[in-house]
Amino acid sequence: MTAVDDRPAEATHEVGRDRRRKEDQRLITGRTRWTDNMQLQGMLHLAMVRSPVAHARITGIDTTAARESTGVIAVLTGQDVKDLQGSLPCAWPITEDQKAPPHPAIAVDRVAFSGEVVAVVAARTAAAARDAAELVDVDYEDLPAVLELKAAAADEALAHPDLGTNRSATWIFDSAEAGTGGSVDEAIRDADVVVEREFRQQRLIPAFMEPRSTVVDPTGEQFVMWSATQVPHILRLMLAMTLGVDESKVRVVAPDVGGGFGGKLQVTPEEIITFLVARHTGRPCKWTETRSESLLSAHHGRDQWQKLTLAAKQDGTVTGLKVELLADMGAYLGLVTPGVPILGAFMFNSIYKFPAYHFACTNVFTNKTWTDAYRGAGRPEATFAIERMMDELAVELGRDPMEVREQNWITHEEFPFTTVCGLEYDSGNYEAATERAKELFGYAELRAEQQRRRESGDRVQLGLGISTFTEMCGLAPSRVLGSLNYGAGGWEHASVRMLPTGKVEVITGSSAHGQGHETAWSQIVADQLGVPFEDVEVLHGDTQISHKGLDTYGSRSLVVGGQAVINAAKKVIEKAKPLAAYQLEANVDDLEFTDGKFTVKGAGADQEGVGLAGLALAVFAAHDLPDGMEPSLDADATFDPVNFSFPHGTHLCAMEVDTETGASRMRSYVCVDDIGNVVNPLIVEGQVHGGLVQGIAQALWEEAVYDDQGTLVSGSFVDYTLPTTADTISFVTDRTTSPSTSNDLGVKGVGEAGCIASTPAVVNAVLDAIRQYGVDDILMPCTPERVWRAIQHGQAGASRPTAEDAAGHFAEGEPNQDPPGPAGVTGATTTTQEGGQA
Amino acid sequence: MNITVKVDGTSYTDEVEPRTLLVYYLRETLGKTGTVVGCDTSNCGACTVLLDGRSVKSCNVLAVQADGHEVTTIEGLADGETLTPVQEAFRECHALQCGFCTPGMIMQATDLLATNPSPTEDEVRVGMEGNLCRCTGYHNIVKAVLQASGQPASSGGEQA
Amino acid sequence: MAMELHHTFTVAATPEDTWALLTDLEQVGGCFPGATVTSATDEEFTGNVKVKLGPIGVTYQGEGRFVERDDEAHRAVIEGLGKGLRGLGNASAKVTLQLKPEGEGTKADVTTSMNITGKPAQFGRGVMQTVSDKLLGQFVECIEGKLTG
Amino acid sequence: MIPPEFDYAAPGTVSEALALLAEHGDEAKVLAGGQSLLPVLRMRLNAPGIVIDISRIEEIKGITESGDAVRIGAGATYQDVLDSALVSEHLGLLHKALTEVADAQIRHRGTVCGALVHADPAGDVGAPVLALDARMVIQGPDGERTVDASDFFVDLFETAVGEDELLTAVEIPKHTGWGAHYEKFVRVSHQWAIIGIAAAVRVEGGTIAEAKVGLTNMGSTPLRATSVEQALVGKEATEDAVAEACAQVGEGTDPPSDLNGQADYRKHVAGVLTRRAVVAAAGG
Repeated sequence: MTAVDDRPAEATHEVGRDRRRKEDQRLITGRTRWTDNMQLQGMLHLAMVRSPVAHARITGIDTTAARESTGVIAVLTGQDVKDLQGSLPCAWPITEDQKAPPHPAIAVDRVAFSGEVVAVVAARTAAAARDAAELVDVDYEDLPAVLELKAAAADEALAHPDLGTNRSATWIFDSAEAGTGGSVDEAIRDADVVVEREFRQQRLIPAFMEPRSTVVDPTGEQFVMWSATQVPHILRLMLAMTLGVDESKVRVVAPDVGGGFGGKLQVTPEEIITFLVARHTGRPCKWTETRSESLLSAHHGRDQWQKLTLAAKQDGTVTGLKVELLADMGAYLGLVTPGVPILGAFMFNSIYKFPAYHFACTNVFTNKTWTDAYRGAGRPEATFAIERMMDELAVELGRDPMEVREQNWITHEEFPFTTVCGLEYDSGNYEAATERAKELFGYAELRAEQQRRRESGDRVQLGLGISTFTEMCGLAPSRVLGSLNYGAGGWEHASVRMLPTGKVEVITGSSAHGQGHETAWSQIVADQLGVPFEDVEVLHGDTQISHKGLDTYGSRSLVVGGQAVINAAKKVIEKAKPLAAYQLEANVDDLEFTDGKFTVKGAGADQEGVGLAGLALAVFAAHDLPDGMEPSLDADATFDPVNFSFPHGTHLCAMEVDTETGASRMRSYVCVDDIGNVVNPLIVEGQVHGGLVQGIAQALWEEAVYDDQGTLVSGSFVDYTLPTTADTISFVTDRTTSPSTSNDLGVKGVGEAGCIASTPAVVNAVLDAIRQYGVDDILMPCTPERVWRAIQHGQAGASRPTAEDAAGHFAEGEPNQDPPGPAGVTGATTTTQEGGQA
Repeated sequence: MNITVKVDGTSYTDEVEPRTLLVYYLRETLGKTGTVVGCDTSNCGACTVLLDGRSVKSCNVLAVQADGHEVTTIEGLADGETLTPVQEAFRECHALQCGFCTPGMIMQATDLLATNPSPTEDEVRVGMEGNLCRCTGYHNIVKAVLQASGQPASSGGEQA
Repeated sequence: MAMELHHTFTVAATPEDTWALLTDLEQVGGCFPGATVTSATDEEFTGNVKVKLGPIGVTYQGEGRFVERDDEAHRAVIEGLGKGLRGLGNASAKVTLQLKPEGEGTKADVTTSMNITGKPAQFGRGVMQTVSDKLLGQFVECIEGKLTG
Repeated sequence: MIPPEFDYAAPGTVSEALALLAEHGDEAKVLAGGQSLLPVLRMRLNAPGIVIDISRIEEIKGITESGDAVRIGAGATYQDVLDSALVSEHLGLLHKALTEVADAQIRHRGTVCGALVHADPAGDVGAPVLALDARMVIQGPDGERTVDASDFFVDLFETAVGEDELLTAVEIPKHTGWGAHYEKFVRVSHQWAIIGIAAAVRVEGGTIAEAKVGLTNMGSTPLRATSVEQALVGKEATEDAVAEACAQVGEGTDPPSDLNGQADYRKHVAGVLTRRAVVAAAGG
């Protein structure tokens, strides 16, 4: 059932071709339409006044000087809008008893994180607004801030005193209770080997390149909002629900959007505020953030403590996995904040056949910027943890880490496979992807070199890291989302319009911001309707054009939105069929449609048939249609998937570690992904490359760091260290193909794969390079200093790791080093039980 | 204060505040919105333009400093529909996704190739270090710059 | 970010004389680099601090007061709270003084700590940490100078 | 972000610039390339009354030979210096260090003298200039004076240049035939130096005859590692021979502790990188 074959299925068709993107001509010549490019007559510019403190009561705001400043039209504070602004939406309450504070767009009497908006200034120019914003005089009375996740979980101070606790909700899945597997506690009790580890997912910042920007024009019948958002449809709905405006009076446009990575999957305070100020002043308003504002206040990602306990037999067979998470929500719950860790709940077991599984996650408030979706959302956390654990198990058993994985993964004959979480993996072939990856990587040769370097005591040690991952993407069957209390469905909408000239307009509810939908959808429709690629125009990102949709996130566009496009195209053909039959004077049942033409079965190859373009023109004229036929070929479709899709792959990374300085350098990176069939290999590879670097950056470079006052000190690109060309390498990528069975194209999502898979491959490689020095973990990002200290520590601590010196988890004096916490969770411990104790 | 700047071949004279950054002059006064602002610390390079033929970050230059000088932006590269080799290579190699960093990338690559017409992959990587991209992982950007230089893409490529 | 600096020195004057000088808020407040004391009473003072260091030039406006003062034990805690002009965020400093007789003179223990929030803390490689260290160092030096000079 | 309002003047001569400085006192900021000043203004961490742009002053442009030295005018950008044959031939260390400054775009605008006056301890220019025994040419109301590099860097962001003065040039003695290396340690390439080691050595017959070592970001100013320099003299230009001399380079320094490394780590890495820089400079 699995075809391991890299060639496009039908080379003559559009799907599978490496088409150059339609989007690019504008983007490479500067003819772009970013939200910040908008200039409307009489437009006002907004500047936000933000709290410099993490937690405080607002005891007074004096806006006099700001109001009197040149060019200032309005200054609004929380008091001014408290009855108008509603509470920002959270669409994913994960439990019935979830606790959450109200989430005002402008803080009214208390701020809960540094960067929270306390007032807004509207002025004739951006400079005047910024000047006046500095004149707003706010008095704060400091409240105790809780910044560290474990301290917050122990309620050492309260992020929101009124809630009485920092614990928002605890969400549990247990395979024994669910009937999908056995009892983990029993598995641990009966295990020959128990590996227990604690990992830290550091806080990250999506750092899309286009800073957020919002323009609201209140001057027409509708409020028109342009926004740099991934989710124009959701935004429109939420504006209506939050502000009490009729949905029909709001139009949201996502024009050119410069990246998102989950960071623009949000309904932001600033969008609400811009709307309120536009309504208040009656004039178009624009807010564009600065980069430092973006890093400070656009939602962050990840930020978890993960404790894992893995049970196995002496022969390496895994028998159970227990996952206990603390997840930092930050100060508020954003659109899907509480659900992000839950998206990982069913992925810790990954590609392995765990017979028993337990997952428990507690969501915790702190006085920091709130977290929410960031590329992968839940799944990178899961993949990291399990792939680190498989390495730890291998070390424990003295086995090759790949061999231990092979022993435990689902073999290709076993698909479809129902996991211990109850998910049905439709297709996959881990053996094939791994074999290809090893071949491209030169696994055996690199292992030999590693051995040579170890033996010669080379200053530069080599490490090999593995990540054999899967993920669930293509959010998702609506009934599943419903069972998880998610506030929306997982369907997607599309329309296909046949224009009289034979050109085709495709309207899609997924809203692209760099993914190349215009190109990919054109390829799909060209094949479906047999029209030239160039004749397809894809429209999206405007709720007045694309009235219905659930937007772009979670690697869903192609697997859900693409299928909706196919369904709409099929309907067009069905609608055209009676007219074609009428014109060909044939029976509808005798027609066949190929390459854009209806022909009569069995009437020979030389028949002319009728083309879709001709039929579109005939429908437009409507002079001569079959009786009762509606003069339209246009069709809509809304598609609700039956399952997630489960891409997988094998990623191999070789890292060189300079043992004298701790600096590491990537030597090579190979990934072989299986994402099913591929519409456009060029775009797919681009998605993989970009994902890889974001995931590698988590392993090596990026971290949002707060100081002890709750100020984000990695608050500009000087200190939030994104990698550059000079820090990265060219990758070797390839694919194997196990078509998905849950959509017509046989495709799986690819938008997040690279980011999900790469982080553990890199960290495993760094560790593999220096394990001989007694190192078994390093906090991310693996900075030179951390690596160096781990080596020093490991060497000093001889061979027996204890809870404390496990892994430099708690390097004193380093930023963001949570000490062994009040929650009482210890660091890494490994216990090997002799068999027969059970 | 009054400045005269030649931008993409046209001379402009305008009154600007001394504090106006060149990038805002280009975007807001001249409507040259192809050049974008991605950060406030001159790290990201999205605003890169050529000033008297050399690449600069236009967020880190005052408009008044450009008085009497010549600026080329992304909008001044193509000759009608005819793209420059760098632009062509960016499209051909899929060196852009969201496209926000692209103007800066193309301008910096243009400068790089003007001074080093046949760079190695390492030279491209170091030469482009002042421009951040969040979508592409740089792989295809590096490939595009090499391709624009008329050299075959080096090792490491995709689909090995 | 928070900084703390501990400093000990001895003065050739009696604890009483030293105490008198150290509890003169105008003198103590004025010792902070770039500070101008605009008004001072026995209990509190107001003023501003202009931090000017290379490219950085920021001004804080604020007030200081005793939060603890034990004239018998020669121990005092002075707190200063500055609000940054132009929306900079806040800076606060806490100075803990303890005098003890030592031979003919006095041994002074001075612990100073400083907190900075907002923009200056957010930007630039933790340079503000170094800046604050330096400011605190100069502050204590000034006090020492006034007492020993 | 948009800088706060300021006045702007672009004097055509040094004396005009000095007159403006005298007039405006501490309200004035001097701008040459502006690559350090503008980010600070955009962050609004300063609000000068006037910005004095010296980039249009012809008399301080250019890179010339000046007896035993190469004179780099205050108008010379990093790129001008990198392109200078005089610098390549006689000041290999400076050339190597400048290739590591920020990125190409910044190097096209920023100036060597501007960086020296800015005196950021993490900047890449101070250490090589200090190591090469440069002389700073400063003009003020009382005329011109020359300050040795060793007396130039006073403290964090603080130099011997007074509020009413301008650094108009730096004169760096030729080090023709010296081997040189600048080792910059960063996590990502566009970062400021976590630390940097500037090393120049003159090797005679396989032995180090003279050595000069400057340190970036190992204290509040660029530092000169004189004891290392002395210890290197007479050593064979091999890794083993120089290792001991270099290992203690951090002794007595007071490097910062920040997101990129604690002080003790910086000291350790400085020892490793000094060894490597010296060996590389010696052609090893």
